[in-house]
Amino acid sequence: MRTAVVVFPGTNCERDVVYALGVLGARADLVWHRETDLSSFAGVILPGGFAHGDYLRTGAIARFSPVMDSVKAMADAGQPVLGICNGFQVLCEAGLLPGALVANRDLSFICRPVHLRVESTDSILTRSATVGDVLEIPLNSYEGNFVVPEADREALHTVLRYSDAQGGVDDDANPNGSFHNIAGVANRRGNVAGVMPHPERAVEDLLGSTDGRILLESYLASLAPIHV
Amino acid sequence: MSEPIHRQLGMTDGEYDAVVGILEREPRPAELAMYSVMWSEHCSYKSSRAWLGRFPTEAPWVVVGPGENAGVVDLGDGWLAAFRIESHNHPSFVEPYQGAATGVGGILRDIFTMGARPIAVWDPIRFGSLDDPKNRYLFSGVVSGIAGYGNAVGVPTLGGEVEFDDVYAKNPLVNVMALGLLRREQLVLSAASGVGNIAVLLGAATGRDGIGGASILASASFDEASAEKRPSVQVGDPFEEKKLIEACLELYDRGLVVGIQDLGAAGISCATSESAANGGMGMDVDLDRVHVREADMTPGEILMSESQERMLAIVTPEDLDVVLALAAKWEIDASAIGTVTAGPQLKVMHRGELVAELPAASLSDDAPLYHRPVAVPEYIETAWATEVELDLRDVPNVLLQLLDDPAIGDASWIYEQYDHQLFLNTVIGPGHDGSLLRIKGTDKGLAVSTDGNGRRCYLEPRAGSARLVYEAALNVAVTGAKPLAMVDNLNFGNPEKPGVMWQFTESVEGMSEACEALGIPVVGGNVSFYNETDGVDIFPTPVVGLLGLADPMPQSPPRLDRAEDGMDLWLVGDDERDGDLAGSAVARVLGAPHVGRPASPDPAAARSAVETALALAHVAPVLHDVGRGGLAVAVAEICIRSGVGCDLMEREASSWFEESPHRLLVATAKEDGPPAASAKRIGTFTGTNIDFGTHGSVSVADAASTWRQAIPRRLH
Amino acid sequence: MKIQVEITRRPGLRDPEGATAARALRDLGFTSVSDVHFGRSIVVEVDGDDRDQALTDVEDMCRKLLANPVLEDFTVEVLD
Amino acid sequence: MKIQVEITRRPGLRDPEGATAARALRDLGFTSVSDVHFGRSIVVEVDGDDRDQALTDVEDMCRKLLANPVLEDFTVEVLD
Ligand SMILES: Nc1ncnc2c1ncn2[C@@H]1O[C@H](COP(=O)(O)OP(=O)(O)O)[C@@H](O)[C@H]1O
Ligand SMILES: [Mg+2]
Repeated sequence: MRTAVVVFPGTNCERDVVYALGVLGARADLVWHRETDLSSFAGVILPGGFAHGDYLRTGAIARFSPVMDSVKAMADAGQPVLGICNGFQVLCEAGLLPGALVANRDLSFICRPVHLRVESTDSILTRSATVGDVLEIPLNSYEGNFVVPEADREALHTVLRYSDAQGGVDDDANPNGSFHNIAGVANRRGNVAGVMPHPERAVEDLLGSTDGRILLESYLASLAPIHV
Repeated sequence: MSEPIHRQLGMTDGEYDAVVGILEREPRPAELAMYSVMWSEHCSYKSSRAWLGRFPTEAPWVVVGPGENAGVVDLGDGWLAAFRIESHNHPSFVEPYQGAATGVGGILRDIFTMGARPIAVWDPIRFGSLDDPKNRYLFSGVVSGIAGYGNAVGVPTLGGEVEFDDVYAKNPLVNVMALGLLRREQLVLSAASGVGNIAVLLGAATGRDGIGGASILASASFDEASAEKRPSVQVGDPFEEKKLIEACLELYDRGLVVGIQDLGAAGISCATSESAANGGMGMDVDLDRVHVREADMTPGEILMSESQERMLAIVTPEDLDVVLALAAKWEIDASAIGTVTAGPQLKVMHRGELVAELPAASLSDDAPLYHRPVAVPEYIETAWATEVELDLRDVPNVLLQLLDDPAIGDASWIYEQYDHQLFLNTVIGPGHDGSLLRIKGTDKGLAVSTDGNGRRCYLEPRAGSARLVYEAALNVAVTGAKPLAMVDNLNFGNPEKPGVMWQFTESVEGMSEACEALGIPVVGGNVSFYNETDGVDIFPTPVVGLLGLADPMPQSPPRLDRAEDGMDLWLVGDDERDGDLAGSAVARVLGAPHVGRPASPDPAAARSAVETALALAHVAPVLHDVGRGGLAVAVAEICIRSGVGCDLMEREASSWFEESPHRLLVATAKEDGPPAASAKRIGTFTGTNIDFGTHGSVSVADAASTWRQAIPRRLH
Repeated sequence: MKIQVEITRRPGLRDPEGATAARALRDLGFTSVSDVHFGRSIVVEVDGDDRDQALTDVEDMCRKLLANPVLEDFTVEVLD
Repeated sequence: MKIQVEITRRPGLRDPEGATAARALRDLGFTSVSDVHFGRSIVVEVDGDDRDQALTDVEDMCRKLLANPVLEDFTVEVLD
């Protein structure tokens, strides 16, 4: 049960994702964005980076890559589709997730660990966690500020929110101005999820935190057909 | 009344005559342009070359020493590290974002030219005081430029340095160091070989960027007229560079290149002549084949353009199609622009016309070499005859003033804008002494520290420069890494002034002596002269970048945030010296006259400090070198980061701030006793105050908020 | 032919660049500034000389790629 | 009063964003696209109703903050 890790020109976290899944004992392969056949994979991850330089709008050009038809097909088939950071932006641009990500409130890039509170476990990103869990995971983005038009707010399926170390969710715990402190969302069905911070950067004690494991383990546990 | 063209290009009459001598005729315009840039200070090192030979450069682990694009050292088990440092000072003053961004792009090309994947960047940077809005603009622009380019190109920035002093107000210093990792069999060099092999230009289209930029920006002093040079700003494209990195690494993996050279100053003319000359060959170049951004470019413009993100690969004719297909896969442009010849001539054609024909090697080998006059500058005598007088009795208050200094305060405003975790190697990132990266799949770690101190070097260039090497060595040693090799960036004023040349020669001598004392070879560097504005030179500001190897890497390397209530605090190293307030941070922060003679470092003490650190790095929870601001700041840094107070033993007030070299702070559990034979207990971690006994105390909370706000409060 | 595209953020959605610029301008002493909105303006050069065709094409480019319908509105016009 | 600012990259300077967008548009089938240039358009809302004063102020804002004189040119006009 292999995972495809999609590489767009400008993607840079692809090897980190493969490595982190390897630490958890899972296998993943890099797939160039011009591939069109993902049928041999049980799930797909769109990793972080700067696809197409983030020019125009982050994720805008990437959503037209040939591989995206297969990604959509997997999403429709209920297979796990996970976007991390830039991958989250691509999924929003592609219409697989609601909303969009714009420049951080303070207009500067933010690279530091943040706390996330688990809001829902009905997703491939959080199914192994417990609502209320607080995870410490590195954030690393300039356009991480989640916005969503009025019309889509009601149906929003929030899975992770920025919080303080105790799980308190307020403005002080919001690093980038995201609507409702949202750090991760999923589609209704829960099989397509996007998360702004980088779970793959938190799987080893040596590098400071292992809190990302539960998110990647949730993804891995979803590789079997999911039942909703 | 117009000046002869060679002078407008910054060439002396004597240099012009030398060109005529080589060619045995008057040069054509394009040829003159090529010589003017290749013989500029920036490219030819004509004022410094005579002295750089002083550096020790050899050691059994040196694979490639100075002269190539980057130095390369052997890490064992088939792994090599490539690293290099560069300055982008003048371009960053003209346009801070693009100047810094293209500085990052350029240094990365030096690394992947060697066959290495770039894995980390460091950014030692210097500006005028943040009280002036112009300096705030330059500082924040440079930091966003480094972030913008480094993050997008996908190479983490793991640390650096920052200083503020008005001597840098109109001449900020932006140095960037990069490190790459490669397997031994991946090493590639620049030399072109094989008659009939093809030179392929890869990457961005050639436009009118920064034409003559190298000679104009790096070799001439700045004055108000520099505003007119602004259109020559180069715009960087990290996305293009990212594709170029991946394409080149795949070319190497598949054994498709014979040699490769990045395009920097003087663009195509430099890359073609250097790769031909390094291989003892010649080259025929056809400018009509170059993919250009604007249709009507002159041959001189195409040859001299400094458009970023371009590489020149030498490939065999059989492989050409595969190489072009691979470039297409990575979505970069590629064109075959030249053919390797038996030489020695470099011949350049444009629209069927010969625009240049000259001996390829003459651009580098025949460059002028100057033995500029050297004399002790006038300020030295007075400075050395004067003692530093400071009232340091109010220890807590002086400490708070130091923590509020933006060069000592928390640098996280800077480094949180940088991705410093990508590649999952960062064991110790910015905010500690040296950075530490693991090498996956091995027990090894690589440590790096960059260090400079212009104020001390101004007062004593030899001792000051030697200390940089010792400080960097200690900074890497506290992570458990043994100093392995060094690069240096020599930022100086106008070399035509004998006093500046004295600062320069003394500095090279000081660094060389220290490198010899620790057995550290210098494997590369960069010289940036003419850092002066309106006739005033910057402080002599050499910056060293030191690489260390931890083998094995400590399981749990010391960190500043691991002190706990009840632990003892120990000081290792000579504590009884005089003369260590001259050029110190406390003298600057309290506004004392910039005088005194900094005492010389002690090679034996330096060696012993490094050895002690290496041993303790495997056992001590906290191990910190004593640097800027002396003991008081070093203790406060541990307390702030660990969130615990410290009861300190009585000592003379000034000794809290003196910057004596070769000293370490160690925290250990009470039952562990002294960490080293020479260690002296100076305190115990406890409570919520940093308590200086009869000198008073300051709460950790106050110290922390002052320290955290030092940069942000000046920007907002 | 050059076609000018103006892209603006939809009303009601946050514009961090605009908000920051407004604050910075007031700090600089331009106290009369009440609000600032950031948009993008893009010039697309297309071959051919059928203006209507060009406009239709560029509108299509906007819907597909240049603008994000979730966030942005756009207008296009032919430049002379 | 609303003042429209148009900021364009100075001629001759590289525009990587425009070049990338042009490539993407051609990939999408808009093969007639020969070039794309990116600029910024900013609307500044100012209090008061002296049009000339407002224009002078906004020009000043451009020079001081909104545009980067090294890389960009700008024009301002009053929107109705
Ligand atoms: N310009 C910068 N970029 C990134 N990190 C920086 C910068 N300036 C300082 N830092 C980080 O802040 C920490 C403290 O810097 P410094 O006081 O120069 O260290 P030291 O005195 O130990 O050499 C270091 O870890 C350094 O990497
Ligand atoms: Mg240190």
